[in-house]
Amino acid sequence: MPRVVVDVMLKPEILDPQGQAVANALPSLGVDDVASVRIGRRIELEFTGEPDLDRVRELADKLLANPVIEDFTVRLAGADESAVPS
Amino acid sequence: MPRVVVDVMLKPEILDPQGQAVANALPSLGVDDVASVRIGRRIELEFTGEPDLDRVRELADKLLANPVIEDFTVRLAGADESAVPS
Amino acid sequence: MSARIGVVTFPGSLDDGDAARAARIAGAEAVPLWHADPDLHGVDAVVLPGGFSYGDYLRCGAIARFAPVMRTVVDAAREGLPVLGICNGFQILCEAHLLPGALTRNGHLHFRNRDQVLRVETTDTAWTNAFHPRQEILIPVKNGEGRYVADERTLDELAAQGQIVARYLGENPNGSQRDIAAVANEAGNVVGIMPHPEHAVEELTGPSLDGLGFFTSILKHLAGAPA
Amino acid sequence: MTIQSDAAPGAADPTESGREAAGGSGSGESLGAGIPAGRIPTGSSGGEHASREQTELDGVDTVDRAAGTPEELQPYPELGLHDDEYDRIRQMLGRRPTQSELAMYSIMWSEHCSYKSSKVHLRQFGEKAPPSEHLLAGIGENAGVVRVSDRLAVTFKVESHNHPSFVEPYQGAATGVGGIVRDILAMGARPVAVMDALRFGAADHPDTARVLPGVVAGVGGYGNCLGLPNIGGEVVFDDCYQGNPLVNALCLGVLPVDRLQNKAAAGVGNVVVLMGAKTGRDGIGGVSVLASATFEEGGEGRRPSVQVGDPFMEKLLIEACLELYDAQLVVGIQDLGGAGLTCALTETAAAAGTGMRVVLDRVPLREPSMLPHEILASESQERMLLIVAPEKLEAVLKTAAKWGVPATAIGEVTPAAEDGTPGRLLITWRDRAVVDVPPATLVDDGPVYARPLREPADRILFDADRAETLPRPNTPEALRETVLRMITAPNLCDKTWVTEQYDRYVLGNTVLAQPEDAGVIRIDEQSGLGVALSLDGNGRYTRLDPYSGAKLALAEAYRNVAVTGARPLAVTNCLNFGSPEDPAVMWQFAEAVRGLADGCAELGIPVTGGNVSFYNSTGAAAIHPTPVVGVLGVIDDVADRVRMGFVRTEHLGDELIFLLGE
Ligand SMILES: Nc1ncnc2c1ncn2[C@@H]1O[C@H](COP(=O)(O)OP(=O)(O)O)[C@@H](O)[C@H]1O
Repeated sequence: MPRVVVDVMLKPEILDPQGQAVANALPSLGVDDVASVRIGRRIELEFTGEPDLDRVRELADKLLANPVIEDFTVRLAGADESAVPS
Repeated sequence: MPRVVVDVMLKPEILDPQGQAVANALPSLGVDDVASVRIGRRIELEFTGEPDLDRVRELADKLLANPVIEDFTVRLAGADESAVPS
Repeated sequence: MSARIGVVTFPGSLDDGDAARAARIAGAEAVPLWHADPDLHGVDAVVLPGGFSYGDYLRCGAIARFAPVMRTVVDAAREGLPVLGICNGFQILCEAHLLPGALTRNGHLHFRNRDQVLRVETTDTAWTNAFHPRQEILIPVKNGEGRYVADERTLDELAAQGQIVARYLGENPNGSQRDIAAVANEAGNVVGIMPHPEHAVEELTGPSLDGLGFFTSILKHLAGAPA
Repeated sequence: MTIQSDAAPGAADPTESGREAAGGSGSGESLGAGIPAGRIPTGSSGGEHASREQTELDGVDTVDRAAGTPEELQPYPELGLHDDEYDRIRQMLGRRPTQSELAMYSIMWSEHCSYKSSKVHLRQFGEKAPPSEHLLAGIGENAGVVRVSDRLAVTFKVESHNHPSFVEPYQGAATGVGGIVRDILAMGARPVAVMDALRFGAADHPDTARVLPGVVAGVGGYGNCLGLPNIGGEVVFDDCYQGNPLVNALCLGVLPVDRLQNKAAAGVGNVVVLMGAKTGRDGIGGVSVLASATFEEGGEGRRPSVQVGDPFMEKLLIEACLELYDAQLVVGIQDLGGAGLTCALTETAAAAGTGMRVVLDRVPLREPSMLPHEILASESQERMLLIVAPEKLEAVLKTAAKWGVPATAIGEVTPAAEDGTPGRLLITWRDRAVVDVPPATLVDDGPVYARPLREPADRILFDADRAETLPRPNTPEALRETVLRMITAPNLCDKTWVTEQYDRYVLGNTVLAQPEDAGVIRIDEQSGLGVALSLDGNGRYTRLDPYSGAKLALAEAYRNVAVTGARPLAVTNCLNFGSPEDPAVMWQFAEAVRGLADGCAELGIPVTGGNVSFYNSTGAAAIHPTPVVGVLGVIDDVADRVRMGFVRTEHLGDELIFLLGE
């Protein structure tokens, strides 16, 4: 079944406490070449038929993302990407 | 600066109540061609130098994902993908 | 000499004071341990308290697991040091692979705080030997990510080997598989519990005194009673 | 003579190590040694020189430039300043304000910060208040402080976060809790409990389904993560709050009497330290007109004015501050709230009558491209401003580092003028003065309005519409119907869905919480000393009669505290009203304040602090006037508290039930 991926990330100017906490933890794990970490959501929608990406965008704007603080991108999943359970 | 994206999703056999809640909300929004929704994390790591993907995989296995319940994929971000703030 | 129970404070630990109070009420000496200090200062047992270590960001317990103190705790636990993880402490123990399974977002997606009846399923651990078998106890539950999950085989093994320490009775507050509220490692020295025994140790502030049993158990255990 | 290298233009990257305590042995010592006055250029600069300078400064307005371009148009109306207010600023400064100064005046002279419409009324709280030997700090401080034993004092305050919670319910409510907690922390207290009074539109309105769950999750998310038990509050539904929910959060703190802190930036040569989260473009929606109107016409869009909270950082900030207090390492402290650095710098300096010199380049930024007025206006959460003696600086930075909290020396306290007039606040950026003002002009000399009042015309109708004229259910069916209607009313139904999302057990001192009438917290384990708190309001009563409505809210909270067995001692309040520019609203406000002040005088307890929230309306329709009143009482031994339920006794069945009162 065709899958659509909606990636939702906090807008760049919005504080990302999660990403910050992870970034701060990295040095103690011996990782010191990471300048910044941002954490968002990856949403996989599995469609029964051909998905209409414009409608998914509308959906993302209304339900999946919070446009006040988040940006999102919508795309068809490649065949190689990890599958959701059928 | 080069960016690596780590996508972390719950394993298919693990219940995803968040995805389910979204799936349940869809029909009331007039969307009835979505068979399932899964919600995971998208983690963007910005590196100061050339990232070593194997080391990122190790990091994902140890910290960014919990292999008991989650699967992950690691890849270099395409130039067109939304950027983290510099 | 009274038993010395270490209580670890991570950045974001919240119930550390409560755990120390509970240990004292039970008759132990509470010893504060600091996440950045790998030294356990000769304590006889360790409590990993509730809270939101590192804000619970990424996954609950995921970052705390790498604290310097945890490296020592993990080694010592494998050697038999009794460790009790409460709520966030339970999550840390799972992340550190001292306990099987994982704790995930509550099925109903909300943080939930209520007084919860549990059934103690085994008294064969360092932390539950003061209860009587199948004792029903009332202690507060409060968490947003307390739904215990593991694969079916692990769950079967846990049941078969008596590693399920407590179950929720009545309404399952978070959707935990098989109503699991607490589990132990095989040796029974490491126990993780989602509800909060340290909040049920005083008449005035708790719904019962049932939580004290976990702390009197460890004293009994340390005094030489068979675990 | 050059400025230190880290303040030079090329070094604007704030993430550079060594700047923050967390990053190393710390930096600020050099600042503690003082910034030679000569480094701040003061001469006027002309022609060619000026334009070269301007490119270096990204077009940022300096004091010199402001003096040289008196006629430059400034977007003060967009910033909410009136013509006469702008004229006064020019008069006070003897020139036009720089962009940064304009941003600062617009913030400090806003209704929110200056209380310009409410001040003349709020005075009654002080004037009518009974003398109280318990009060260690009162109105005007971050929060009122009440002595409750030889050794201990408590502090408490309620504040609104209504508008942000409508825009982004979760974060708005969360940062509302975060803000009031920092107020309590700034007094030297450990925060020990929170309460929340919430008001929404109709329970079955679709937007309530967006706002309510978000607000509740936000209050819980932040408070739970800080480890503060939630011990009570309200959930009220009424159409009038549909487009303007009310989110009022209260925090209670406890301190040893001798740990009381104050905000005065005293002690010339002391170091000004910014501690906590990095500064970002949070909540600078208002002042972004400065950038767009003058420099980047149509450039960057309006910034979202939403702030995202980081309760984990706040928890660390709390622990770090308490450790600093106990080691007596700070001279003064002030939280950064809605008005950010602007408010903290001017209030601390004005409180001491000193001046202050601040190197803005030192403020750690989330976005290095931020301009001075943005840094000054930023509402980034989880920050505190400390005044520290130079010899204690290292110890302060070390404590901050221990808790993983960034701390940075950003300036120093400077003397008053030789003639005794207060010092000036001088702020530099890239080696140039961008602000040079007397701090008190922002804090104390703002406009004060006695706004026109007019009794709403419909009051006569309300008065005529007596309860006695309402039909009473007088048949079994009618009674049944009435009972059913009442128990299904959202305002009377069980609130467990809300309160279960709040941790009421953490800290192990919660003696009473939901569903009791008042929360009771034990504050001394040895003696059992405790305090009781209740938070109440009734917008409908107050709409009918603001004077009595405010009194009734006070009476309700007072009763709720008294019935636990506690002695009521002090009052806090959050006054939620419509637009002060509407004479009818202003009349409601005046009446409500008069009622509350009279009520307090009659009951013999003082108002110790609070908050005014104006401009609460949906379209043109103001909300019901909604004073929310918090009463604090003390109980010598919490073991003596009285619960609200009937107690099962051995003589069950023999108990007598009394109804007290009329
Ligand atoms: N928003 C809230 N936050 C915390 N506690 C609340 C909130 N709303 C209601 N409560 C608590 O729930 C209980 C029941 O509230 P309510 O039904 O309004 O009762 P009452 O009418 O007696 O005040 C009280 O203990 C009250 O403090």
